[in-house]
Amino acid sequence: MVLVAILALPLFGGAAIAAGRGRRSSAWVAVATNGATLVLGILTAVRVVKDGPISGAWGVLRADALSVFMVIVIGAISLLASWLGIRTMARERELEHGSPVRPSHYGMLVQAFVGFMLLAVLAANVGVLWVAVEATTIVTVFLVGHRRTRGSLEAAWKYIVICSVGIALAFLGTVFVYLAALHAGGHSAHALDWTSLMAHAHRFNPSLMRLAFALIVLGYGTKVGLAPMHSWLPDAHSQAPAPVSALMSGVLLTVAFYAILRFKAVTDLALGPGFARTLLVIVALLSLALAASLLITQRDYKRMLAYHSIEHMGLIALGAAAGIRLAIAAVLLHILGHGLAKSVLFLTSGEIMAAEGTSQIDGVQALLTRRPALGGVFGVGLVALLGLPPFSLFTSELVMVRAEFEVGLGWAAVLAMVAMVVIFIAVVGHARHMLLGPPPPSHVASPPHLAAPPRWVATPLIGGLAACGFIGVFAWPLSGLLEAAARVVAS
Amino acid sequence: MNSSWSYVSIAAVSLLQVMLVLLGGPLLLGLMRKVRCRMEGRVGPPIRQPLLDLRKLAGRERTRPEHTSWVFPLAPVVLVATTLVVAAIAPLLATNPAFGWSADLFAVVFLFLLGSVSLALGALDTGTAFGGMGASRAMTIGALAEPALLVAILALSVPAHSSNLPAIITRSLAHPAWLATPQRVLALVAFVIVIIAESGRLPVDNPSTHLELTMIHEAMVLEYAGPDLALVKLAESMRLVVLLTLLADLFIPWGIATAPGPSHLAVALVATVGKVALLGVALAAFEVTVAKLRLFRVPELLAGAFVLAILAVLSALVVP
Amino acid sequence: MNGSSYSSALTLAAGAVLVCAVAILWLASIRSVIKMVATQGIALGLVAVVLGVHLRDAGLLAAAAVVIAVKGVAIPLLLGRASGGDSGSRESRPLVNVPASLVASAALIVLAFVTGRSVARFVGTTAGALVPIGLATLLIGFFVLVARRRPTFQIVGLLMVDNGIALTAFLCTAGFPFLIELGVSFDVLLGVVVLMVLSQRLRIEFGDIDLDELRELHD
Amino acid sequence: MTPALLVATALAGLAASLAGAVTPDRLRIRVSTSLTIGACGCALIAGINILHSGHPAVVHTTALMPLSGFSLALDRFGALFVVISAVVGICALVFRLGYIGHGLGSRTASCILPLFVTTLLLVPAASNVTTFLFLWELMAITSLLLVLTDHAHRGEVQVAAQWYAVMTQLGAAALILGLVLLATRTGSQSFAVIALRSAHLPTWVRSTAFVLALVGFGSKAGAVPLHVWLPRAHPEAPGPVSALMSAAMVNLGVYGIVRVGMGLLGGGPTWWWLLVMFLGALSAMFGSLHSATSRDLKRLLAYSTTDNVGLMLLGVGASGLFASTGHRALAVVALVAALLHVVFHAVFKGSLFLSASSVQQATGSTDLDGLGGLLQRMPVSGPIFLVGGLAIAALPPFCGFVSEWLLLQSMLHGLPSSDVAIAVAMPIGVGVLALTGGLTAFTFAKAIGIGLLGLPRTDGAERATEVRRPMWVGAGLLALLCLVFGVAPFLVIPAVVDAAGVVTRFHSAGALTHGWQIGLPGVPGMLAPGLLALGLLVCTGLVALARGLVRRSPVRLTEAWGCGRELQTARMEYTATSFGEPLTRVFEDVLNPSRDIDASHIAESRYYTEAAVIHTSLEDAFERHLYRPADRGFQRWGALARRVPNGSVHRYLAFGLVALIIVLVVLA
Repeated sequence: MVLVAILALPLFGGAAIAAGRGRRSSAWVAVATNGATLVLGILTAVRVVKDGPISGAWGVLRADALSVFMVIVIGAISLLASWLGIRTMARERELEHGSPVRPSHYGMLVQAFVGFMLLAVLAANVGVLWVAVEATTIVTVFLVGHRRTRGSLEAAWKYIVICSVGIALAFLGTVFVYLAALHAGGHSAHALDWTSLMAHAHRFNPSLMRLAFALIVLGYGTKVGLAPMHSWLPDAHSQAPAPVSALMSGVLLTVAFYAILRFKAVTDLALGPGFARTLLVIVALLSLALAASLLITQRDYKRMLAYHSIEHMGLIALGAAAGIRLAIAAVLLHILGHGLAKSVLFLTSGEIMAAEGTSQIDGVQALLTRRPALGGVFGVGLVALLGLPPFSLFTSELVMVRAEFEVGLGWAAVLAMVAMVVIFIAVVGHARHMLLGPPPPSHVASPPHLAAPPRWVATPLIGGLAACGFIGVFAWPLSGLLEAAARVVAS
Repeated sequence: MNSSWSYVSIAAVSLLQVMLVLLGGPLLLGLMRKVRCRMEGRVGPPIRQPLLDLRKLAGRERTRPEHTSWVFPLAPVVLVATTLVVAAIAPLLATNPAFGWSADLFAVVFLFLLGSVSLALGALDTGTAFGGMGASRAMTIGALAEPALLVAILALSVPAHSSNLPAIITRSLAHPAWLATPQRVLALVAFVIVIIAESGRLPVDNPSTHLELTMIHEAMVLEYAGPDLALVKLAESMRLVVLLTLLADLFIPWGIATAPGPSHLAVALVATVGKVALLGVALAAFEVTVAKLRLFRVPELLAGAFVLAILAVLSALVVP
Repeated sequence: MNGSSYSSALTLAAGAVLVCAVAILWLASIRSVIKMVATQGIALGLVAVVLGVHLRDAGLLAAAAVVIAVKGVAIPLLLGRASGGDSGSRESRPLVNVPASLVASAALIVLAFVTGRSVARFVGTTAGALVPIGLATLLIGFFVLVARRRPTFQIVGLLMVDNGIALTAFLCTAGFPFLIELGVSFDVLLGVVVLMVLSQRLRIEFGDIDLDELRELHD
Repeated sequence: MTPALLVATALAGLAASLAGAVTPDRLRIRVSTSLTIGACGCALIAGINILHSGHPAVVHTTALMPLSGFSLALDRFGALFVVISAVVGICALVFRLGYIGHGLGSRTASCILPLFVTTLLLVPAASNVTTFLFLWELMAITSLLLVLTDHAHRGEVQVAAQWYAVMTQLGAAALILGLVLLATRTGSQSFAVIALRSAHLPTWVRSTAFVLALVGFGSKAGAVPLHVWLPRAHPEAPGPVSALMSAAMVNLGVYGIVRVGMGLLGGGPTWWWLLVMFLGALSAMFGSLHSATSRDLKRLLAYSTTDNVGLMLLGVGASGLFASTGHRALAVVALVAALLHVVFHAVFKGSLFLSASSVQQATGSTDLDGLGGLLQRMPVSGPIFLVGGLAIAALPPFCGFVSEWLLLQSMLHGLPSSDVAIAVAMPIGVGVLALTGGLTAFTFAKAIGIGLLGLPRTDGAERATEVRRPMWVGAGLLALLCLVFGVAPFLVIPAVVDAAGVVTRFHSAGALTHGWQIGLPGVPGMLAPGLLALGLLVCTGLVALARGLVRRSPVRLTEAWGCGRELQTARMEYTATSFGEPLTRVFEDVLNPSRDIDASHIAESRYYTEAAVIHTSLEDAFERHLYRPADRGFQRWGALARRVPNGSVHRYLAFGLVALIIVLVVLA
């Protein structure tokens, strides 16, 4: 029953926005609902860790440790995104001279987007998972194209075409898994449930499962932004409004990766870890190499953040390839850390875009001196993203490297480390151009109230970074949940 | 050190050494100048002329350029003091002077370095072009001479298993065969080159010239007058005597007193004075025949000395 | 339906789907391509009907009805209306010209049959033997996406990919539980609607756009 | 008790950092600095306790550092470095109380400085791989942010910070790979267990781990190929930060090499240590050569840090070489010499950097060609810089001489040896030591002579006045330590001998006879630095007395001789460039200075020049031949890669189709 409540909350927020016709008060209601989702997620997590998975809504929904962890991730980042969404909606209203149509559309679509992601994560069976992920794609197309500029239209088109093809391939993979499940004696109605899949996995036909998992990785990999079907990601994330790209980059990619993790658990039972490991390593190293090469001469800071997401998804895939329980726990910690840091960075880049008017790196200069608050948060966010202590990305990357060495993937870890150093050099160069240095002579000091964002905008950003730092240093809150979730995947 | 040395005799040796160096220095310079003049067909001033100059200068009035700090007057004092300390503890006359066990060859080199650095600082303090030029050239040559000097010392210390001077001398006295090994000869040549460079003799630097382009040591002491100048000249001569005595003891050690007692000391005194005078004359004769090297040919000379020193050490490896 | 007529009907319907796929590659004008994709949708529905009758599975028949309604009728109508403006225009210079496309489709069909054989042997039923046809349709659809410049053609390509996969699903596992089948086809419908809205906006913004020129967003 | 002190250090550091961020402007500097000094105090007491008692202090908790746990274990070897960092930290922080300017007053700077000092104190105590890497990278990022405090005013701070960030990340990546390789191969994270099990690892694992650790720690210590950030970052960092970086952070690089090379891996084959000696020799010569010919005071000091790190690596290399060929006692002596040089370098480099910052604050610039005459204008900071300069030039009464002497002795007693490696390495080592000793004497004669003495060359130097009291108290404390350790090294040597014994796991008690004279057992002759200092003092007194007795009249001030010219101006003085010019010419092919002259001619005839400007610059050879080409290649690769995704949706879909075909072909 609580699972249905979790799903209902975002939709209720959307309805509130529609009723309030996009006014600020209704937007705060939506933020409150997302906050409630987060709290409910944490309570459910405590319950699930204590007395095991719970199911709801006539067996369609099921929450074990892994999916509850993802609920927490979705809740946290949707809270941040919708909180800053108010700022976008306010700016939207100025542009549209007060007509509430577009802001309310935007608010509803975001809440629907969060709702479908929660459905995807809580789905008990594979078919519902696929439908939910496809639904998120359709909902986000309008969000990507929201700004009605030529660039956002082009980005939306590429996004929908490439992702639909990817998702179709994932459906083909699901069909083959269903076929294998039926032949292994699973009852047709429940054959697609995760529980029955995991139960009968050892009797699945190996060659069919190999083909199925490859298609799943290729299909859902498109949504995760892994190479080779990643090209939509930089365009979509750089053209979408900041809260949407924060949500997409922060959590949609990892929800799709959640699907791959689930299928990896099934495949490991059917074929043993070898096959999934090689496939994920190839895809991960390809994405890392790609992200590293394309970040060197990047000119647009939003695209820079997007390519950074591809790099982190590559790292997560490499961590999952290691497959042992320690690696999966680190992967999950990395998912949460990356989600927080990346969403804060995208939201800040939205503010910078609004303040500076351009998303070109050369267009923004001496940000730290002209807009200390924005520049500071952007700089600290980049520090977190580059995997420097005290933020959680450093700890999780280190543990992943340890796990990879233990499993014999040392050589892959070395290549990943080389890619990370290349990316570090590139991003430090770009950040230097944007943040440091004396303000250009032509600069006229903007009035203080415009320079620093209002306090209610700064608090979620600083709160997000603080949370990312907190989970990086203190093991207490997440350790139990991480262990349980890791046991689900790498039993 | 055998314990037969009583404290009195040890102190006596040190005092005697200090007196030898204080008086011997100017006399040696006088002797060398006399030899040069004789070879150039001139009569030249008497041998004790430098002593008379020092007495004259001591009587003169002390002057100091306007805006120099306390470093300028202190520099000559430190220069003389360092040479005195070396004279006191180094085994010039006997193998067991006061605190002889701490007379380490490396320590001697670093004491001389302290002296030349303080003189360079004194020169720079005057704030004139000459002071700067002299200091720069002296320090460059000092820096380039350092490797040859230390590696030559290494070549000498290796057979004695210690860099302590008395130990080296007693071991070489005990094994005279060592003195003829190629290792010793190469070390000797390196040592001679470095001594010429350190004490500012021809062909590295012409002590008697006042021509801006060529003077090194002379440029640094241009501003000193009266007692300060006396101290500088004294230090210059003392440094030459100490170096030549060390050269003599390390390479032709016979005659050095190894036991207490006035008779040994007398023999040692005569032998040392003879050896040092001989070396002085040889150096003066060499100076007459050679012209001053251009400043930027000196590093090649010192590099040659360094290679010789390295060969000396490596040959110790081949010939045990 | 007894054995032989069932298998021949099934092969006929599946074959029709593949023929329509190849025809789409061959044709150039948008109006004829839309008609062809409509027939493909109907053929797919017929396959589901034949299977449903053979297995006497009510869920499957309902699914077949939904498929025919959505893919056979609704989507082509929408496509016709959406591309009403430039219905006369043709895919004048496709990225890969028609003869090369046909050769490529042949190669893709051979590839599909080679790779589909192991799956077919695993399924074992007569329907299973036709799985390679589904894979072939999928690959040809993907090829249309890659090789055609007009937005409408890309929508058609996407539809062909979906039809290919639906066909494989019907042949392998006699379709999915009805609830999921409904969800899937509803999603496909929504996808096509969104694509059409976008292509209209593209036409408003860029005029008669050739997708390969759409390169404003790059690094 | 000492574990509690370690925790107290960490908590005090965090409290100071919090105070720096929260307290209002007026109180901020005083409160945060005093709290940090408290943290340094706790660490100092803990360090001395452990050095004295020898029982390591262990702190372990799994509440911190998710999935790996946080653990500290301070043994004697680590305690030595904690004590050095604490002493330098206290002096730098006392200096900071008086230090205004350079952006250190801002809220972020006073929040990050305590964090940086705390990491300096805790890195030697870290005892498992994750904690060590966490503290190591935290130290790197905090020092980077501190270097950036003044980025708004000067452009070159940005460039320096970028070099620093990139080089540190390269080092950190190598370090992570090396340590994780060791941890996974021995199956445990804790250093103690790794040390036990590392002996049975295959040789390729040990060698790879050692080389990676050498790269990682070498880049932090500023060893040559990876030193490029040091002469850029240190001059740009604010005064106390550059002192902390040069005097405390650089030591941790050497700490790391010894801890991994000798502690964890327990020594290794000869080629390891020949590589370390080669790096040391290269760093020593390259660093001393560039510091001899550099014009900016802080850049000169930064290059001399590379030079001194080279000497430390020579000592460590010699020690490893002796250990690998079986001479365990000699290995301990060489290691003691190296560690003693670490201690003394921290002391005199700290005082030099602090007094250089005082000079910068008093005159507004550190360009030697613009200074002069500061000894009279800054009566306290001047002598402090003088003492520091003489100490680093290894001149007798000060501490530099003792460690240089001990290094020479440890190399001397390696010969005569039948082992070819030692027989060749030791003479060359002594040659390098001698050349760098000579060049350092030259450098600091230049720095002191041009900087402090003579006439002031710019009005900035002219108007210089003594800096505020806390500044010269901080610097003076370190200068005093230079003299005290120079005269009485027995205060430090026992602790260093025990520390060396702990890390080489060899009973080192008798390795060095130490009381007030230092010598090797069974070897005739020793060094008595105290006696030498006394002798110098007595002789100087006697000579000065003699000069006073001979002529009692007051000293007459005269005009310096100017070949008959009346006016004596500062323009006629030698400058740092001209002082270093003979050396630049001698080492022309190594330094290859670029010298371009552009003259503008008067309109009428080309033979008469109107004005001529000469630009001389001395670029770092490694930068020009190694790093610039790498950067060009990096950019070219980026431009090449950009052409692949050209924006066309068809190309993106084609990627997908190819991938699908590959999957079908390979798997079906």
